[in-house]
Amino acid sequence: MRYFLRKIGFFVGTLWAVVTLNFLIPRLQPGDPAELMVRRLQGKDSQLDAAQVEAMRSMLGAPDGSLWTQYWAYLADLLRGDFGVSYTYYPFSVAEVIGQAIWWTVGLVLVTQVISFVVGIVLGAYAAWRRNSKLDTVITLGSTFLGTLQPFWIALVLLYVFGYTLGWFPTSGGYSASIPGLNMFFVEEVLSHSTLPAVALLIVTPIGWILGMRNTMIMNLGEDYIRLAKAKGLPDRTVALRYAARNALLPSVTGFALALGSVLGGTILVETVFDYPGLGRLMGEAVQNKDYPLLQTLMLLTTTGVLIANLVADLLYGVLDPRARRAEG
Amino acid sequence: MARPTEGTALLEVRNLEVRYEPKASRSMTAVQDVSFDIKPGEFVGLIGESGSGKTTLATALLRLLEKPGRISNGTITFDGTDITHLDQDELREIRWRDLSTVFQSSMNSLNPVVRIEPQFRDAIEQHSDLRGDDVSARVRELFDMVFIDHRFITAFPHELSGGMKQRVNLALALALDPKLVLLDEPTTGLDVVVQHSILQNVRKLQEEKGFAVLFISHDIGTVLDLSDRILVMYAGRIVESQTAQELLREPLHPYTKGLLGSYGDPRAETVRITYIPGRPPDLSLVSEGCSFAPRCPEKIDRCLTDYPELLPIESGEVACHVAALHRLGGADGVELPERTRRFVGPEFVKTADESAQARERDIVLTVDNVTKVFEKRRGLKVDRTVAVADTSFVLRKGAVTALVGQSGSGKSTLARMITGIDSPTEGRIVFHAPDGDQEVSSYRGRALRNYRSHVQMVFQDPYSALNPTKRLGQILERPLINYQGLKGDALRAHVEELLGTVALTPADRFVNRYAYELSGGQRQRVVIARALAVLPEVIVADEPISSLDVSIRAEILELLNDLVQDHDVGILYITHDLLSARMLADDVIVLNEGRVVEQGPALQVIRDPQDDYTRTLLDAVPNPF
Amino acid sequence: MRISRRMSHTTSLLVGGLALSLVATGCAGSAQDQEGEAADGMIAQLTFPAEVDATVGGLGNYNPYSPTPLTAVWLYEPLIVRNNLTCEETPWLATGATWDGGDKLTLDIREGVTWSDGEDFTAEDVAFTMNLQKDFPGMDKAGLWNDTFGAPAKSVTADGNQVVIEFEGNAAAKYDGIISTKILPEHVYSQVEDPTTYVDKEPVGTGPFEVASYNGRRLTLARRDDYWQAEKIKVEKIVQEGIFDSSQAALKLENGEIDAYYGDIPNPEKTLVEKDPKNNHYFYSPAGTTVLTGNLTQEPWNDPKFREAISYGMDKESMSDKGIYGIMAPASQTGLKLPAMEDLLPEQYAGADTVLPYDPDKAAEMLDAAGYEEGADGKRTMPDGSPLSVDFSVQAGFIDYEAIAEVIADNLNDLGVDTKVTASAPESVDEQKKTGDFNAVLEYLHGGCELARNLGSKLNSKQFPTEQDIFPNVGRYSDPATDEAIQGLSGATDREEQKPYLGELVDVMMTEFPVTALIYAPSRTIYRTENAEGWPTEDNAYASGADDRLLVMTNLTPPS
Amino acid sequence: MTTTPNDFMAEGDPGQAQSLEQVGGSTTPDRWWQVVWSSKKARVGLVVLALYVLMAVFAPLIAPHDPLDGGFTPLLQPSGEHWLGTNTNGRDIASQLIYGSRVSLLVGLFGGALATAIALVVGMVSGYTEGTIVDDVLSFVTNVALVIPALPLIITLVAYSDTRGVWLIVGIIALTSWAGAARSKRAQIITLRNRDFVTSAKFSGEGSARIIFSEIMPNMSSLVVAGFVGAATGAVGAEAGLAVLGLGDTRSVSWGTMLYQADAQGAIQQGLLTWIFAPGLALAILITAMSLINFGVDLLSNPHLRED
Repeated sequence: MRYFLRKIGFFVGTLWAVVTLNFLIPRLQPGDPAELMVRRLQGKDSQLDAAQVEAMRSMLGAPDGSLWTQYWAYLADLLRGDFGVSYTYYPFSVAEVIGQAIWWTVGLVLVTQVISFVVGIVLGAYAAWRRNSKLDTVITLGSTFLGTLQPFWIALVLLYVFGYTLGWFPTSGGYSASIPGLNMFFVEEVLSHSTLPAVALLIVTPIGWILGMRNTMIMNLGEDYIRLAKAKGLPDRTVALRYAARNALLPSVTGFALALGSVLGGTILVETVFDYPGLGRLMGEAVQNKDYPLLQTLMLLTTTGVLIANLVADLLYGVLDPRARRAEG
Repeated sequence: MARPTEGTALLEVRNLEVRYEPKASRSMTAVQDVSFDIKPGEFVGLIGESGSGKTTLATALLRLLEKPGRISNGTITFDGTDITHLDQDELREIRWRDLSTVFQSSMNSLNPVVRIEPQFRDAIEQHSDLRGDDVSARVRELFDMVFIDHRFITAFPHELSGGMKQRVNLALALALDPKLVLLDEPTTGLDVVVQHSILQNVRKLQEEKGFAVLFISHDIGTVLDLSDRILVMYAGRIVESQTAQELLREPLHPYTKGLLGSYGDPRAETVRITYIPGRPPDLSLVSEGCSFAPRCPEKIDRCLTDYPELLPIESGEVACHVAALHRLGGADGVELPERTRRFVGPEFVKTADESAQARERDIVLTVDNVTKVFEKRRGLKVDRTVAVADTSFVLRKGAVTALVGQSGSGKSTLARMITGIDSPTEGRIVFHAPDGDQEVSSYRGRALRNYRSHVQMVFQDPYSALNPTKRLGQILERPLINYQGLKGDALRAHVEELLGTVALTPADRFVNRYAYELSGGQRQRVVIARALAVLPEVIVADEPISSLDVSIRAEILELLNDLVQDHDVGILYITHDLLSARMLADDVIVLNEGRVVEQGPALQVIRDPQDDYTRTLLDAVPNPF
Repeated sequence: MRISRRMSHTTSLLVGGLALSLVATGCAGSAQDQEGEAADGMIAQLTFPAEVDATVGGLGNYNPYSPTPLTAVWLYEPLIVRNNLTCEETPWLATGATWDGGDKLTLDIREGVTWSDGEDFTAEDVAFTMNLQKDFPGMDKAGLWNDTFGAPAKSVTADGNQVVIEFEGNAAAKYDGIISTKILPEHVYSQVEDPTTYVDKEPVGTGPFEVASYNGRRLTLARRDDYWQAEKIKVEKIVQEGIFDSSQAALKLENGEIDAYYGDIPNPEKTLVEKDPKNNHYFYSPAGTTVLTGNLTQEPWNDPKFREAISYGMDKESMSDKGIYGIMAPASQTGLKLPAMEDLLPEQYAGADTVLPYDPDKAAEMLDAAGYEEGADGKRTMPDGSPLSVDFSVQAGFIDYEAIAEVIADNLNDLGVDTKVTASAPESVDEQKKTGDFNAVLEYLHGGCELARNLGSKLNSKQFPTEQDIFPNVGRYSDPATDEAIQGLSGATDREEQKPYLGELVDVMMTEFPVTALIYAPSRTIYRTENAEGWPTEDNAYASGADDRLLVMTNLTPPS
Repeated sequence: MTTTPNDFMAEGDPGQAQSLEQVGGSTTPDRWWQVVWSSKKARVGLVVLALYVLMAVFAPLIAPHDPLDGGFTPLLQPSGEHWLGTNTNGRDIASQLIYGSRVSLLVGLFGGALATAIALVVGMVSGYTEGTIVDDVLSFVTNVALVIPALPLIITLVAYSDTRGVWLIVGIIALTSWAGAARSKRAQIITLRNRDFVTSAKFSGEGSARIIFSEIMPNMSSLVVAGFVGAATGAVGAEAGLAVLGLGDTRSVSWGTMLYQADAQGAIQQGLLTWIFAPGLALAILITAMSLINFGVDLLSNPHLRED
């Protein structure tokens, strides 16, 4: 009981700290959202028109009261599930805005993460099994080099080469002329529009999985149960997959859960470059426009995502590793 | 037994050499010129200290050597097939069906994420025609052979106790009725009683099924108990091969004698055990002559220059110039040491009289009806574990009290309470300090620190008890600085004195050494020196010799005994080993599941055990005599 | 094998899930876009980037009073278009506006205009819109009902085809705001509870286009045949799609995927024009002036002599080269956009002479004369011998400002004025402007047509920034005589009346150097003539392309 | 993601005990630098890194021009005079590239060191006091720091700061990147603090601070080194990322700011490919070199990975 209370307490405490930071950090920044909105509409270096700022302020309902009362109101709203109205997308509520964007990111992230995870695991396992072979060297060195490239840089190169010079893929947006829905045209458009952002994300991500998998697998290959499996005269495939890879997969799988939780924030640059209508771009806009309600909710979403991912990783570990099951009892 | 004849052997090893050739460090020859045979159905023991190359040899026989190790010379012929250079696919045919194994530390040799049955199934299906329920039936049969409940067939490895896992491994090794089973220290790390029963089980099965066994161990007692024939390995070579009876009757190699000398009969009025001084050679250095010569009490000049060949002598084989000259003649003017079956080396002797005096000394610490209960919450349930129940005893100045029991008997919990790390749930532990009695559990902060200048600890594993990043001088300085405020020359002088006390001389050669540069015995001396630094009244020694090689255990026991005599220290000696308890202790307390089952003068308890549990413990002590 | 099979299964699940989830987001928009053949003399389609820099999926809103309507140009129209470049007025929904003193404005409302749903547009709609701004201050972008720049309105009444606005005092300076008010249909918006939060999904406007489809990303607008000046609109269809940064936009323009872009594309000459001189063009009209503003309450900026001296010590050509590829000309110190506003120039100043030349020697002499002497280390000191230093705050990320700041720093350091540039977040610079805690900044002097609100407020002591707002007088220039002139200027209702007051302001600029004009700041239009001609150009500078899109639209014709 | 639970293994763990047995018990354990150097990959990485360091130290001698001298004709293509051409501001790209190594290395060195220092103190104290309120508080802070999305936090923090200097970047990168390392150090110290030598230090009368930093910490050198290399690698990348977002110190010459300016000023469209490719590549090679070194460092905590 104490164990669970502790765990829940930690969860709630962390959530509270995150919520509070989410509240404080944007407010510690200089800049007035109304001014920024007007500036955005007028151009970045314009002279602010006082009347417009006034109008904007009155429309957005500038935060009133002390920081303290704002904070309590914010907490109360959160508890009610009211995330407020986005400044950028006024008069739409933050929930509506995120509701529109989230599926794009979830789709993009899920697909790229799953692909990179699978590719990473397979390559990593293979590199470990054929350790010190040419292929191992190529895989580890190649993925290291690719992994160090700046995602934004890759995005630019892809955009230039495949989007414009070769014209193979559309360069911006999530779709173009089609009507969203379950029709072939739309699905085709979504797939073709997602290709470049997905590739930009894919080039950098598998490196972690490759190296992580390779290292754990190499370590596992030195374990007694692998030696015993070899002594048992089992085929290499069985030893590699059922014994070595199966065990080496454990830390990676929980790592994967964590990565899924935290990756939402990591697509800002790529989504922005490709004008992809997902949460990353939204986050970029929210930061730029001091869209407190949107920014707060997005940060809350990502941090809650990470927290839940942590929890899921814990649980998953219990499911995947029989040793953990008893320990958690 | 005569030298095995060609053709009848199941396993023939000829001139086997295994080299480790790492890129970064010096290469070394871990196994050198090893030749032996195992006949069908023969139970062969292979004995050697840690580092003697026995595990490397086993790995080479199984063809599981990995880089940088490789078989650099010689042949291995198994069942008529030369397997020295077979490729993995060809080896797969032989593996497990004919040649199976149980590894050292086989706690980890079961795949932790797969249930037990599939781990049997894959091996069985790989090598036989059994499928489906037939496999399950076979697994049940195997479980019966090793006395494990069938419900564990579907368990995960971690759900089994260490002993059970090892039985499962044994069952797994026998799954396909192999011709040869290689047991590499299969019971290391297990409790003495469990060890004993598993090994008896092995021997019984071997006799029933008629498979051959190569049994590798560092414990000559166990090997003698079980084996038909024994190979003794030292520094990568076989130095002696004899049948068990012959070896016991007349050990040929001085090293074998040394190993045998480390056993004594705990029931005797006066017990003598010997130890082999020094340490095994560094195999990465090329040495001349007999590699045992530096530690050998019988060595002659020739030993320093020529390596002795393994020669057939009487019923066995030995690689020793002296033994050969004694028995085969040809001494021709060489002055030979006296022919003996004992190891003529340092010796530790304990008489019953000494103990009687010690039992009259002043009490320094009283353990009074102490109970310790651990509570662990699991969800809504509370697990209460009684680690120690209603235990009382005293520690006296200049006397040794042994706390004997299996793991889990509550020995270590008592030690933790006595040293102030834990406090008792009930009862009191009173320290009779010079300035009045004080309850140990009342010490906090500075007082606790001060208390520890009176009570010190010696740990089981000297490898982990010494900080690997510190020089010995630094390690010994700290308690002197902290408790006695010594500085400068006085400090240095005192450190050297301490090193001298534990016979690490000349001290200046050791002051700047790191722990890894020392042998296990030397390390344990440093640990003892550190405990001595603060002139404690009590030393709690938690299994101080169990991680050391048999051949040097007596050396540490002797040192501890000297401390008791010379420094008037009271020792609480924690052990599972009744022999060593008898060697060191004046009083013996036998603990079982947290309760004292028997208590009294050491010799009395051992000679005339009142409790069944004590008898079980006594039975488990390997006794080759 | 196992792995790959599992993966493909997962992938197909994901794709399915993705598609499913998107069904929920589907909304608005119905027609597929097909390139149609244009009728004779017509343009089939023009493609622009999305107007707002933030759109998500189906959350479309056309309410022109929301901060980010999907389009703010083509649906709802203003009363009069006063173009940003020449300040010429083009009657739009109003055929004229007459001041009666500074406190009463009468608007003549155009007749024969219909809303896109067929209803007639009337003066009632105008009065309704303006009165709505009273009830909902969030809509009051002109400051009609409050006291920013002039007295608040007292009443707005429709009378036949006229709308009369009465003010509590002189409100002449509100003129620009009033005439650009976007007029809403009363028959729609009177049903709306709160027009500031109203999501206008089916817009009813008077504009030249109506919404044909919106699919969450691509907005298609179709030409209205019944538009009141339909004969001037040659474009059948407008497609607006996508938010592009400069690289994306440049590439899109290069490929002919969009017809115009109004943002910054570095070096358009080299990036675009050189690649296709026939079709690719740009028109950067001066929208205002980039100025160097010293904090006049701090040393050394409190000394007009210093300000004057360094005005000659800065290489504006180089700033233009480095900051904006030499496209914009060095600016006139008068604060007026020249030559577009040449006719407003007081007689004693000839246009060309008001652009101060780069003359470091003269600057050095003037500094010497003012007592800022050069020490042994080559650094000048204050007249009292204390160290002289200038610390620049430049908005990090404003590439052109950063380039300009570097030139200034180099120039001033060459002069012996120890100058340091600190790049800070734009918001931090704004904060510094508010608190006055800065030494010097680069900022913008708006060149709009309401000079009292632009040049005037830069010099008005009532326009110091506050903790709350960045009012324009960032440098804190304060002079009662100037304040009076500004008061007069903002009360004057026609150009001739304004001129003498303006002359005084220009005089202050030229002698007091409250800010130093550097180069003109552009309003950018980068466009292609493949599909349409008639964009404003250097030679035919009839409007600012970016700010006066409605006006430009009436000038576009198919390529000849 | 090269961190695996087994990274927490210290020297002297079972893995090494095993190898000791094979080796015969008496050879000196390899010092950490020997182990690192034994990896071919790490050697290549170290050599490349050394070249970068030389380039940074001797930048004034190597670079043909002053990187901030905007007096050249803008937009020159590569030539003998301007190896990589000039940018839109009339600056020599090659000189900027050479001087740019200074910022990257500086940020890597100090950002990595600071992050490692924070991680060490927090992780060690927290791990050593496991189960107490001190640990709860520190773990809590660590966990919060771990779950807060770093990029928005960095952006926010940078935006809040008035000035943008290299030191600000160093500080902010350190502040946002220590948590993971702190957690792994906490985990390791938990395994280490129950070692007998720690208990014996207590019996030798040592205080907690001394036990943590003098007894335990030296045993974690591999983790510290690995943590530092990892953190430094991250810092180099983060500096570039920040600069690319326009949040760098625009007055200093770094590869990140070069990339940012090149992108913002349309280097690709204007055909100035060297301007955008050179810094990207220089950065990628540096980070690759550091990652290669990490291969060597991984060997410390994971003896199985050793190449022999």
